[in-house]
Amino acid sequence: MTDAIQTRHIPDHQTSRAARIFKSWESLLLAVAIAIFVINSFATPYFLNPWNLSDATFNFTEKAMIAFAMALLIISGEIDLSVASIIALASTAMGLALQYGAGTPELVLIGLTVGVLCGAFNGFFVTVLGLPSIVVTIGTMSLFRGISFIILGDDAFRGYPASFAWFGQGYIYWVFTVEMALFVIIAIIYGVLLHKTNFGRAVYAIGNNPTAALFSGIRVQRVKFILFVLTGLMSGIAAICLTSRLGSTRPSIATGMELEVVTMVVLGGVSILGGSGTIPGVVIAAFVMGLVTFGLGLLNVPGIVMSIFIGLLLIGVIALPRLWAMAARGRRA
Amino acid sequence: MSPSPVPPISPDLAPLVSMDMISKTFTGVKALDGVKLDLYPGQVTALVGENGAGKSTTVKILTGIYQPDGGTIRIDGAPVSFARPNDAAKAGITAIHQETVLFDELCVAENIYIGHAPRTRFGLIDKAQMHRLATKLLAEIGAPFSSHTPLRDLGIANKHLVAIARALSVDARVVIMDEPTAALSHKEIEELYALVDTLKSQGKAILFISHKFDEIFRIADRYTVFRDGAFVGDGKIADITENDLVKMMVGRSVDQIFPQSDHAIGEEVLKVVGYAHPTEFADITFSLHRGEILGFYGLVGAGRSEFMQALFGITKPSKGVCRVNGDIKVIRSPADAVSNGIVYVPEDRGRQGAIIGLPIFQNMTLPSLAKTSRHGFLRLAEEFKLAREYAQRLDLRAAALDQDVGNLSGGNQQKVVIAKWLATQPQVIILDEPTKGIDIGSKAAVHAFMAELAAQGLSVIMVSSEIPEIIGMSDRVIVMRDGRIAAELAKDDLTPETLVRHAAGIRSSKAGAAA
Amino acid sequence: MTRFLPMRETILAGAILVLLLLVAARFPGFVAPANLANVFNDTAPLIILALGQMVVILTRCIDLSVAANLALTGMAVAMINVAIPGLPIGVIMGIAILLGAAMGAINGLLVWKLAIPPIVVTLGTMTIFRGIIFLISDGKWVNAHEMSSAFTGVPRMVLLGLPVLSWAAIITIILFGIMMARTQFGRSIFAVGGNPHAAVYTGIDVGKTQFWAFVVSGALAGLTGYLWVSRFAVAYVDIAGGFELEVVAACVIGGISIAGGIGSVGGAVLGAIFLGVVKNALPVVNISPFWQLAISGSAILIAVAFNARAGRSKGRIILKKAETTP
Amino acid sequence: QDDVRIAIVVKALGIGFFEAAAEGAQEAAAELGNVEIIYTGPTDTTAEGQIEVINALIAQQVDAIAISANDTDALVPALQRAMQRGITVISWDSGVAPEGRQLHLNPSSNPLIGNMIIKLAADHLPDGGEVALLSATTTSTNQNIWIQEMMAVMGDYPGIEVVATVYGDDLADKSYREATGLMQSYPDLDAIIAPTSVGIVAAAQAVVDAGKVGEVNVTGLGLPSEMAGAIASGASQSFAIWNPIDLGYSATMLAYELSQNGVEAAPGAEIPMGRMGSLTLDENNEGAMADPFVYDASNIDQFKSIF
Ligand SMILES: Nc1ncnc2c1ncn2[C@@H]1O[C@H](COP(=O)(O)OP(=O)(O)OP(=O)(O)O)[C@@H](O)[C@H]1O
Ligand SMILES: Nc1ncnc2c1ncn2[C@@H]1O[C@H](COP(=O)(O)OP(=O)(O)OP(=O)(O)O)[C@@H](O)[C@H]1O
Ligand SMILES: [Mg+2]
Ligand SMILES: [Mg+2]
Repeated sequence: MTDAIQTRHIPDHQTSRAARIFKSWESLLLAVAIAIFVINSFATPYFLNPWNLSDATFNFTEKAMIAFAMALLIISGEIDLSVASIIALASTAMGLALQYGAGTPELVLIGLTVGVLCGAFNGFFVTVLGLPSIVVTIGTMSLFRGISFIILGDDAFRGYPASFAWFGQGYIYWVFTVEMALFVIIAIIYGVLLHKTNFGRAVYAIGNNPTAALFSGIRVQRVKFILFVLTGLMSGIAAICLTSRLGSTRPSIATGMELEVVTMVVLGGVSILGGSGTIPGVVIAAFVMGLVTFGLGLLNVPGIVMSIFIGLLLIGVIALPRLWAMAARGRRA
Repeated sequence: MSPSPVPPISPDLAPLVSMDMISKTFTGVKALDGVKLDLYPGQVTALVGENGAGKSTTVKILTGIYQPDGGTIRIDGAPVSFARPNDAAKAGITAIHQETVLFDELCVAENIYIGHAPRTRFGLIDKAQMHRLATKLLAEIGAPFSSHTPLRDLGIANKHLVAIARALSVDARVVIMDEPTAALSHKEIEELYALVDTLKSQGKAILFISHKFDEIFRIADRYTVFRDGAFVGDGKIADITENDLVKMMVGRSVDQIFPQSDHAIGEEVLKVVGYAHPTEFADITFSLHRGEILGFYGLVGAGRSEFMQALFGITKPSKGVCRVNGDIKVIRSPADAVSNGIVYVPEDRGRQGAIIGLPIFQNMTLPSLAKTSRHGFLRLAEEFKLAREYAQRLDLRAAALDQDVGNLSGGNQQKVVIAKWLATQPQVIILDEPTKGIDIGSKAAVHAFMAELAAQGLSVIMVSSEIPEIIGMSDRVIVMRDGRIAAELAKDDLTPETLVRHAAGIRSSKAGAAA
Repeated sequence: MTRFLPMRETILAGAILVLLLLVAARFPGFVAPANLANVFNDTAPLIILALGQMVVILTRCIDLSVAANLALTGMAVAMINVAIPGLPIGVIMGIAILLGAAMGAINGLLVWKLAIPPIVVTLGTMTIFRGIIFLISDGKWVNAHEMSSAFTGVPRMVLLGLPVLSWAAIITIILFGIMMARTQFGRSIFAVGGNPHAAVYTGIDVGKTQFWAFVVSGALAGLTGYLWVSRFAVAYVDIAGGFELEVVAACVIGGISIAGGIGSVGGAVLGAIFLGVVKNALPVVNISPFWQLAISGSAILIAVAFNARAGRSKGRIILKKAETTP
Repeated sequence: QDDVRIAIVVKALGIGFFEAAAEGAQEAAAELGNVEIIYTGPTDTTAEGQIEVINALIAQQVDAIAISANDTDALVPALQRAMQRGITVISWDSGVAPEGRQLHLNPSSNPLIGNMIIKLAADHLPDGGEVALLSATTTSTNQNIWIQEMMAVMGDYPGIEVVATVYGDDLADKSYREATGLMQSYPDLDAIIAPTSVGIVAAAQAVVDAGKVGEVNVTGLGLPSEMAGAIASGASQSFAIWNPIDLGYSATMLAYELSQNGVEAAPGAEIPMGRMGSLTLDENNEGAMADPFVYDASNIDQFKSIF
């Protein structure tokens, strides 16, 4: 019966590996990053100085730590707009603990715990109650920072121990900061998690079709919950770094950071609709944003004007290839 | 035997629509390659072809959703081009598409008239008039619901009626039906046939797409055959036999006899006792044996899928016990089901089956990752190996294994979904309408494959609304009606009448009365 | 369709009433008609923007650039007013609406022609618009004393007992009521959001509908830009900073589904009023300012959780059918 | 010889007060001859924004940074790094904790300002009354200090009661709403004291809109150019401010002295600041520039076009 059917050979890949890499978003972004680096080196004499470049990394390391977790969350089809508020709450909790005599290890533990709890809180609303994450996190964005305001009011927590300063102000070796090391380690962990593990595959499957993923035996809600917790955890780590770097806590800490994190993730080629994106893309995007803001900063361009560049970059890197393709199609027709 | 010669077209009729040398390429895939299709007034033309032959693509071109890369479309002999769906509608072409394409949040009348609602003097939508017209239209097709009903409150079959009403609401000259009976029950199918006859008598040209040959020979006047995006032949139904048509379509002869099920039936593998759900089903008790094919028959909406999804851990039953190999198992999630060797190939392939956006091989290995990976880390080589093996076993047609599964035709997507479950090497496989929308060649392959699986000792639950399939394949059949088991029939008791009787709740003919 | 005030809107209206009663218990003056009119007036910009945002969200998009659009238009008309003090306010309003619509059209074009996800487009244009304000104003403020008295006077001019600002909101509500229920565009918006795939098949151009939704949202943002700047009598880079989230929150509280296709004019208006009441009540009932943020955050969460419960579908209920047909 | 680069870092760009200060800095630069002023700051009043600006300035190896801080403490590590790399750091207007700067220039002495703002209100309330405070953000250093100082002298103003303190975050709309809320919650309110140039303008507008001109007097610290309308409408009887041009001028002069002339900032030191005389440092290395100046209907026209 069936032996009449001639089995056809199906190749593994449509195109060669080189072609795939060449055509990828990451290559485009890398070209942009290199261009910006070169332009910066010519535009200002202060750019190519190791210490200055080291300082420049502070412009993106903390945001990028969160961006890695956020990338996974966005790939899975969710989003967390409360990350900056989690930083505020975690930082406030650390400051509060400080008043009761907590030392550096306890502070770190508290920062991480609060981050995880906030992430779990978001995750609960999204996965257990089934509410859309963009809405939930717009709510918790106010709630978490609101709690900080209730605790701190117009006061500030200061006087963090000297050993605590290591996280945000310390150097591992020469110009390499502790934050940079954390950035590299976290990037590698998330890169492996997303691209090399079953968990990462599940994240992609969920992002493309959550129903079918569920029907394929993936524990969709559990995976999403874990992603929210991870995002919370990363916000906790960022809170430790930022608090250490500022040496004090105010409820207004990290205001507006959530949008920069999301921008970084999207610039990194992660589809905001879920289902696609890579960690290397986000790493390069972090550098692009860091280089642009630092380069313009050296030229004393006001932050708001820098944000025009970031906004144009965000739209431009997506729009230009499409315009190009449209033009090419127009020429052929 | 070679395909029968193409019969000459009768000279007395000029085609109303005539497509010629139409081509369409999607990124890399040549969906249509210079095809031709003629539709005649007052006649039903059946368009047949395997999955992916390009039937739906042709429909989309004819309705202005896609624009062809080349070729001409003529209406009454004059060339036309449709830049957007409205152009086709203005030319009098309307379609009932393969997927129901309606709006859950709008009411029935709005669904029928969206885009061409009657207006008041001020250019605003005239709601009263719209409902009047809709009510009249619904009465004509015998729809049992009001024009005010929100669409989301309708069942799938009734939604189809709305789609039909919508197609009729424009005074069209050409009506296209892309697999219109796939989701309809017996009775509704008959009503649809009657409707087609009415349309014919009004002189409309009808394009009818179906994989069911009995249906084609029942209502079509003419046929056109596509194979792999190319035109193969056309002619009058009266001039061709079913076997020859199949041969034209597949390019070889297909044995339509169901495979002999001479597999041995072994010990009990699965036992379900008293499964119930607050609103969807109740008192479901049955057992399943090794190597058995258990058919689940019922009218559309009988609740078979709901029960199967509960068994698979998607929804939670309120009561009931499930034993696998004699041990009580609590199945709370599909992951639990899979680890107990129970897998489910869903009915709604696009939403629940294939993960569009992921490559074919990743779709196939998704539930088997535990096997292909090591300590939770992926091993791509193992994945490709597994995917290659099952692609071959199911005769998948694809350009490459890392191609997006969304670029496959419906039938091939179904193969990927079945492959993904077979790769887990389950004990029990539940196939929910496994051949719905699948072409006759692949259908035979699926049937053969099912028999092969059963012979290898796999237990199969097959949910199907197709009587020949149920009778041909099953060792035993459970008939469901309104969420409950209506009857359990042994292979020897299977006749179309008994099945329909139990499914529709008609008491035995001797007792006489209908419920 | 002749449906009663739907479930969700009724619940929300009830919640607003309860809230008013609670505030009245501590501060009876709050529910005096005059004060309620004040609260409505204060909420008017939010209502107008929420209606625009509703249209966008219904088509499965989101417009995060409304506040930036508002600020840019506001700055532009303020600067025009400074440069040409004699320009009639009607013309100023026209310019504001056109300018806002033009910015909406930019968003719309990027979404329509280039198929860039709306959240990305508007995240980008949000920062770009703000940046442009800085560029055109050189970062300087336009202050009350520089504006003409007609410019600052119009929104507070009282007609039939209500300020023009309130009337602007009321007229927008009425126009939107008609537009959503009785025009092809309005119904297309629901269709596009409810099932974009099906919309294509019914001859509705999804991208174009989304484009017009952005234009509508932009035009309203432009109008609000003038109203805002003239009401607070100041224009600078940061006005209405972060207001876009409040607008989205109003829509979400009002039951507009963020996934598109579901929502109503009544819902959006009530959602905005709910937030407006909360915001105006907190300082009045003398709750410490430090509690405000947490309370409005909780209110959003509660309202949304509640909404989702009320809107959850009941399933198909096969068994019920069995009982009625024995 | 290369120009001496002095960075004037402000809380946020675009605020009239700081624009005027920048003018003063340019005046000082012109006077000194070889000075280049870098006028910069974030666009919103955040510490993080200022840190990024400071990092960029460190990288450019500017000679001195004179900053009006958004946060007393958060900027300390960044400014300490600047000092380690040999950059002179002073704060002005809104201060940084002592370990983060070499000296701080107060526009005026804090007790004087605290007393001034309540006195402005009390002068028009001979029979006592209710007053409320509309401040900037909850974290604004200088506003908080002035309010503290004001509370300390409340005993001198019997019959005057402070009924509430609210925060407008230096946003016009929020300040407006807070002011409106104050008038609703306290129907007998007699005065709103807004020790911030954004808040005072918004409060005046709110009073006009509520039709309470003559009932509620708005006072505090504001710029003549921005308050001219409020004085004219009667919403504000009087307000005070120091001259921001002088402040920017002085800050630049001080930065120059420290950076170029080897002047040591130490308690008791007296540092010259051009036409503004000299600054005497207290035990915290802080000093006050001059007394605030009161503006009312009699003199507003003379100043409104200046700053
Ligand atoms: N949007 C698309 N993008 C890429 N390829 C497509 C697209 N639509 C169809 N195809 C491809 O075009 C070919 C024809 O598909 P079409 O849907 O017309 O087949 P069909 O004859 O309707 O099949 P079925 O019987 O399964 O419905 C298939 O190979 C399919 O994979
Ligand atoms: N009202 C509806 N709207 C959209 N899809 C529906 C609707 N009702 C059912 N479906 C879907 O259509 C498919 C067929 O549904 P059906 O009516 O057959 O119900 P069922 O419970 O699967 O019954 P059975 O499998 O016994 O026929 C299912 O996948 C179901 O999820
Ligand atoms: Mg098809
Ligand atoms: Mg079914």
